[in-house]
Amino acid sequence: MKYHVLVDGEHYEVEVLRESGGFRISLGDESHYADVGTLRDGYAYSLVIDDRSVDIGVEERGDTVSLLIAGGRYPAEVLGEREWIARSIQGTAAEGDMTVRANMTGIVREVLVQPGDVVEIGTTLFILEAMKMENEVKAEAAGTVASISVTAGATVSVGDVVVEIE
Amino acid sequence: MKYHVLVDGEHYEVEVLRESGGFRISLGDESHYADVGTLRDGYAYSLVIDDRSVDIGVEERGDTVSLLIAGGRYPAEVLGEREWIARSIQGTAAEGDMTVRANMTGIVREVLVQPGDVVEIGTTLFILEAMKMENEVKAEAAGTVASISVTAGATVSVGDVVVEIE
Amino acid sequence: MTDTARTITKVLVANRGEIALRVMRTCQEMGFKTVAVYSDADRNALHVRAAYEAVRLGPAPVGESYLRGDLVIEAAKRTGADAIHPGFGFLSENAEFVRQVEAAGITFIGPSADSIEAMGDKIAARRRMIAADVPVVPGTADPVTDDDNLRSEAERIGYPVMIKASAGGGGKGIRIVRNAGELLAAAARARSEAAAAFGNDAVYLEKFLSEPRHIEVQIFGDTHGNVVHLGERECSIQRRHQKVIEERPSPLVDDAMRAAMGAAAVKAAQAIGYVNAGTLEFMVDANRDFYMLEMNTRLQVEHPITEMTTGIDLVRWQLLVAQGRPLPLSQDQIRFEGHSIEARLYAEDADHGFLPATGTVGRLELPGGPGVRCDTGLFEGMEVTPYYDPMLAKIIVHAPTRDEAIDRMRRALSEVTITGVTTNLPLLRRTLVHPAFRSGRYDTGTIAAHPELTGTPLSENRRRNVALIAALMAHVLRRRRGFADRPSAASASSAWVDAFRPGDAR
Amino acid sequence: MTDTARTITKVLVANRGEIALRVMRTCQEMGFKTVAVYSDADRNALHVRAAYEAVRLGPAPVGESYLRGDLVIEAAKRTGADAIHPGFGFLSENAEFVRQVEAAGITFIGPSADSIEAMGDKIAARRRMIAADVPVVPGTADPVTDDDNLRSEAERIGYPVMIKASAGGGGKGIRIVRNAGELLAAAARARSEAAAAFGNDAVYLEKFLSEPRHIEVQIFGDTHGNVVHLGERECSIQRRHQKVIEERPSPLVDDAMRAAMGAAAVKAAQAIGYVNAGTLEFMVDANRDFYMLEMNTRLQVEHPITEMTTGIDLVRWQLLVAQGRPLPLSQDQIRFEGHSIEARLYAEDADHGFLPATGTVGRLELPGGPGVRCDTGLFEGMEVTPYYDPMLAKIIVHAPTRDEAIDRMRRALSEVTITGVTTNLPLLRRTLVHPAFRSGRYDTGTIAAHPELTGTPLSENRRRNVALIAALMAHVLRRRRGFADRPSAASASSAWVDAFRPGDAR
Repeated sequence: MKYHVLVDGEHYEVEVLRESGGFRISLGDESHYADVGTLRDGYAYSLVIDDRSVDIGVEERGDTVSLLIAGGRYPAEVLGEREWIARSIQGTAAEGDMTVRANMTGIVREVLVQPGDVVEIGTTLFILEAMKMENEVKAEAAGTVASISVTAGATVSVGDVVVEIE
Repeated sequence: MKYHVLVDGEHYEVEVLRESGGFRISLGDESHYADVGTLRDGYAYSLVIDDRSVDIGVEERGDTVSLLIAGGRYPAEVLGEREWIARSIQGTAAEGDMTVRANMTGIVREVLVQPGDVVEIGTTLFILEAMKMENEVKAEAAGTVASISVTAGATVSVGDVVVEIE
Repeated sequence: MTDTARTITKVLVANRGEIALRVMRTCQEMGFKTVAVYSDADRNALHVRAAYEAVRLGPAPVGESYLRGDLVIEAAKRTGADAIHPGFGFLSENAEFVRQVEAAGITFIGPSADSIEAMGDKIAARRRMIAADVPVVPGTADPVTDDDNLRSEAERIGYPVMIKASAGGGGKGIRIVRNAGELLAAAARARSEAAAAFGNDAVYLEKFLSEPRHIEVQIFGDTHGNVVHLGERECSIQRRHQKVIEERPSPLVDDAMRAAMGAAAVKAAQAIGYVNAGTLEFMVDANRDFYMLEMNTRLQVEHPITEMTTGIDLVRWQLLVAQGRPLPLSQDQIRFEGHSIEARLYAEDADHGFLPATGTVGRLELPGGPGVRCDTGLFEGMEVTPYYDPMLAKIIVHAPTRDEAIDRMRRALSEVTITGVTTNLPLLRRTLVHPAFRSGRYDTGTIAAHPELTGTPLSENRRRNVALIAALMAHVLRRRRGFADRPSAASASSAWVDAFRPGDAR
Repeated sequence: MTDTARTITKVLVANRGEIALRVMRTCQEMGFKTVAVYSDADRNALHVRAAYEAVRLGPAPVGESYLRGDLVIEAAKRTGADAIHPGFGFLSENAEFVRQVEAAGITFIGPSADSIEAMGDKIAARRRMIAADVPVVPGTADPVTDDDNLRSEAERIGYPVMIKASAGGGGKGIRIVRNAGELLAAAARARSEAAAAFGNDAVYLEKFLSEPRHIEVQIFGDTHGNVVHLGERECSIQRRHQKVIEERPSPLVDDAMRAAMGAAAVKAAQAIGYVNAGTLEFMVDANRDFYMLEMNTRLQVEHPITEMTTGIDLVRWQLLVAQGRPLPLSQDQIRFEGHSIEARLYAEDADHGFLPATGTVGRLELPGGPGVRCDTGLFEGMEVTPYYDPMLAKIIVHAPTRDEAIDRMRRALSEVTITGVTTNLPLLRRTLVHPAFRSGRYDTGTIAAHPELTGTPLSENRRRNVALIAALMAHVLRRRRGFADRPSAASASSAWVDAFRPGDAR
């Protein structure tokens, strides 16, 4: 099966095929035999790729697979052929920076703007607190505040929409 | 729900009832409130019984529940009312010591008797090896060897029948 | 028996996470029963499971649980605990709490309320230290409340200056101001943060030393008038005023400097009749001149590197001193062996602005083997919430030399795997191999000055490796859910497919 | 450069489990790449996962995998490993293997083949030691093959006698004979066990010392003619000739005795020009006279207690010496600090005749915190099979005094939880608190002499507690499978019920 993999913005085409109990993985001229040992289904695997041993923790979030290897964290977006073509046609949604989301899970300590306010790039919009650290979230685009979805004291999760700018 | 519990051969009747998110456990005059935190379903639990904290590993094998607490191992047989009554009527099966079973998982190194041999209490019947240790399994009853279920080199599991004595 | 001789039989630990567990371990070794307190978020936490008894305080937010001194004292009374160990943070430097504990007839394992107050108000402490002839950083002698004063004092000290919370600690409520234009806004924010964190919005100004090193000295006093120091800890590897890596000995400190800093620290402690464990924090400038910054009147996070190099269990000493016993060793009996390093594992994305990270711990592998200690409250299935400190684990190593200790720490870090929560592990790994760290010539600005520490692009070769393995893992993960479109995937039984449901985070 | 100077860049570790992992940890710290070898039973083992490269040897039985020296050397060639570390057991004391390794141009990390042979044949070794004036236990000077000789030699030495495998070690192939009637049957069994374990059925006789202590001395030699000793290890707590708990220093050994034993051990090593790590085992009788028993020409299982008390990484020294480097310290630079204890966790039911136990590890909790090291190959989901040694983990503690070390070990053992495999943990816990151990007055017969160590009836109060909790846990476990007959159990969703199938051991 062919996968399109994006690592740090670079695009690679990788082929994964079953072979004698393991898998053959290929990228261009490069080809390896990978034996996959399951340590904890969905979380932990022991790979032996050719002779190389790789102990791996895995995180999956949508199309993104993050590899945790020897203390390093390596995220990659992995798409099937169909998803890759669909994305190429569609392009990236141009939502831009007008939707301001919570950049971490935490408590909204203060909202510093109101609907109708004119903001510039860098204007502090709201203050999030998590683990006793305050984070000022700033506008990344200039415009007028269209709506605010939360009030001070609310708990938000990473990615929740907090402010919309027009 | 009422349970009959056998610990080191002693019989106890314990009542377990749901109570405000936890359980009430009672034995005679004694009664406690137990809060049960699940650490790993089926294996690991954190109990707070009244104020006492008990971190517990669990093994279940048939009717026997073994508790692993602070480095100690405590097996107990736990029967429901119906099983308890059934057992009381039936009594313990009088299979006795005539069926000789493997007392550990391992490899049969040598079988020292043949069908028809007359054996006494203490006669070595076969030798089991596991983890480089040899174990001599001896007859616990006198009689004649009726049948032998394995040959040297075979792997057996704990409890497998190896020799029958008549 | 003097009135300082007290019997301890059961210790309530008024804290959570790794430090609560660490304190309980020594209590258990000394034969004391332990009592844990917990918030609803911590019902299954390691410190609850390690304790002999456990009492619920309240909901997850600290204001409703771990900061509720009244509930803590109630829990101690209910379980018959005759001593309370505060750990660090939370109630550990709250003089009022200490007074309530003592009033309830319970031994507080730490300094007296008076000592905490003497050092807790940073401004008053500065005054006392100046009087005791301990060198302090130039700054204001009083809290600065009005804007005119703020401006004129900042001018007098000379920019850059630091705005610090009078009741602060742990790097919270600190703002650096480089010019007059930033001053008032920064002061306002510092006051509001201080009010939220410490319930006290007083701030003061201090000279901002350019590229200082942050070196602290562990001291210990008993009720018999003995005070000793246990050497320094080098804590200059920081991100945003939070320590990240500490080591002992400091690569900067030689025997003469150690003796001078130790003497200053002992003098500072003696000036206030200090009893139990305390730490004098010093700023050291480019000329190796040192200035006392503040005193932390409690056990420090980084105490293990002192333990590893002295063989002393500091919590044992705390418990002995709290019972009125004399310090087990005199100054000249305290010896230092080898080199120790501590790396703090934080739940934060160091490569993206140090944003705090939350989540559920999926897979967890911790380091072990010779010369490695890991103090942590982590376990598989644990929820990392936004309510508490982001520190998840301390990895501590010990070896005969600094080079061997660094190599050991690199090895130890390579054994760590945590999924489900983003951590600063990549920063730790990069820092250890960075020339600035390896050479020992670093300061509190080093992490900020080296952006490669908080994000290094992968080599083409590494990217290709990641692509190959990521595709393989995606294939394995998706196939087991039956999402693959190859016929071979049909071997996945329907039960297998059913067993995985969206949201099955554990 | 002399011909002993060799460069190492990649080390193949010809072993499994905790010792393979422990060796790799030091290799990694020293910057050497590592190669693991594994049997089919160990594909997912920790040592495979920790290695840089991993090569399969064959099926699970040791004769088809870990004892296949030819396959090990082939794996080293294939991966370009320029050194092989044998760990202990398996090929570690196989002189023929060492010769093949060296012939392949690969460095063997251990003594020479000649040294192994000199000490490997226990009978020849006795002769050499007698010549070198090292005290040995009275016994036969030659293997005893015919029954008449066996009888007459046994009479000469005087019952009780021990029948020992000439090629033996690790307590295997040893039989104690108390009278002439038992002699021939015991000899036959010892020969067959020796043949199976070592491929050599030669046996010899030795005087059986009544209630001896088993104390050994760690020595180290380099290629420059230096030999040092690193103090003793007390190994008398044994079950059936297998060590269970070791400590350093020995409660029996004072400075004078340590010096005398150390000198004898160094003399023994020098007599055969010994290079690398080795251990001289001594029997010590009631008069504190010591007799050399045998030399183990490899790293010992219990080496960590020497590491904890000297600060020396013995595997690092092995790698340095193998590269032709001199020993890093001279005898008078070696210092001892504090007290260390090791407890061996075995997969066996100590309360039922020490029967080996197999199974799948369900829940696993290992000890941590100050002064605790745990060397293990255990992980959740691991299969404990009958193919390999029953030792699952070594728990090692260090503290300033023996009492504190015992208290620390008790605490550490209380943190261990393993489900799915029966272990000797209860024996370890009982031994630590037993007056015989606590007093330090124990010998190799102590476990056998105290049946309460291998099974203590519970108190009525404890039985009631077990009954209460077992009923609760049975209720919780059965209810989650939907087996409960109370209506409240109906809240278990059908998906929940489906998710649990018989045989779901993991």
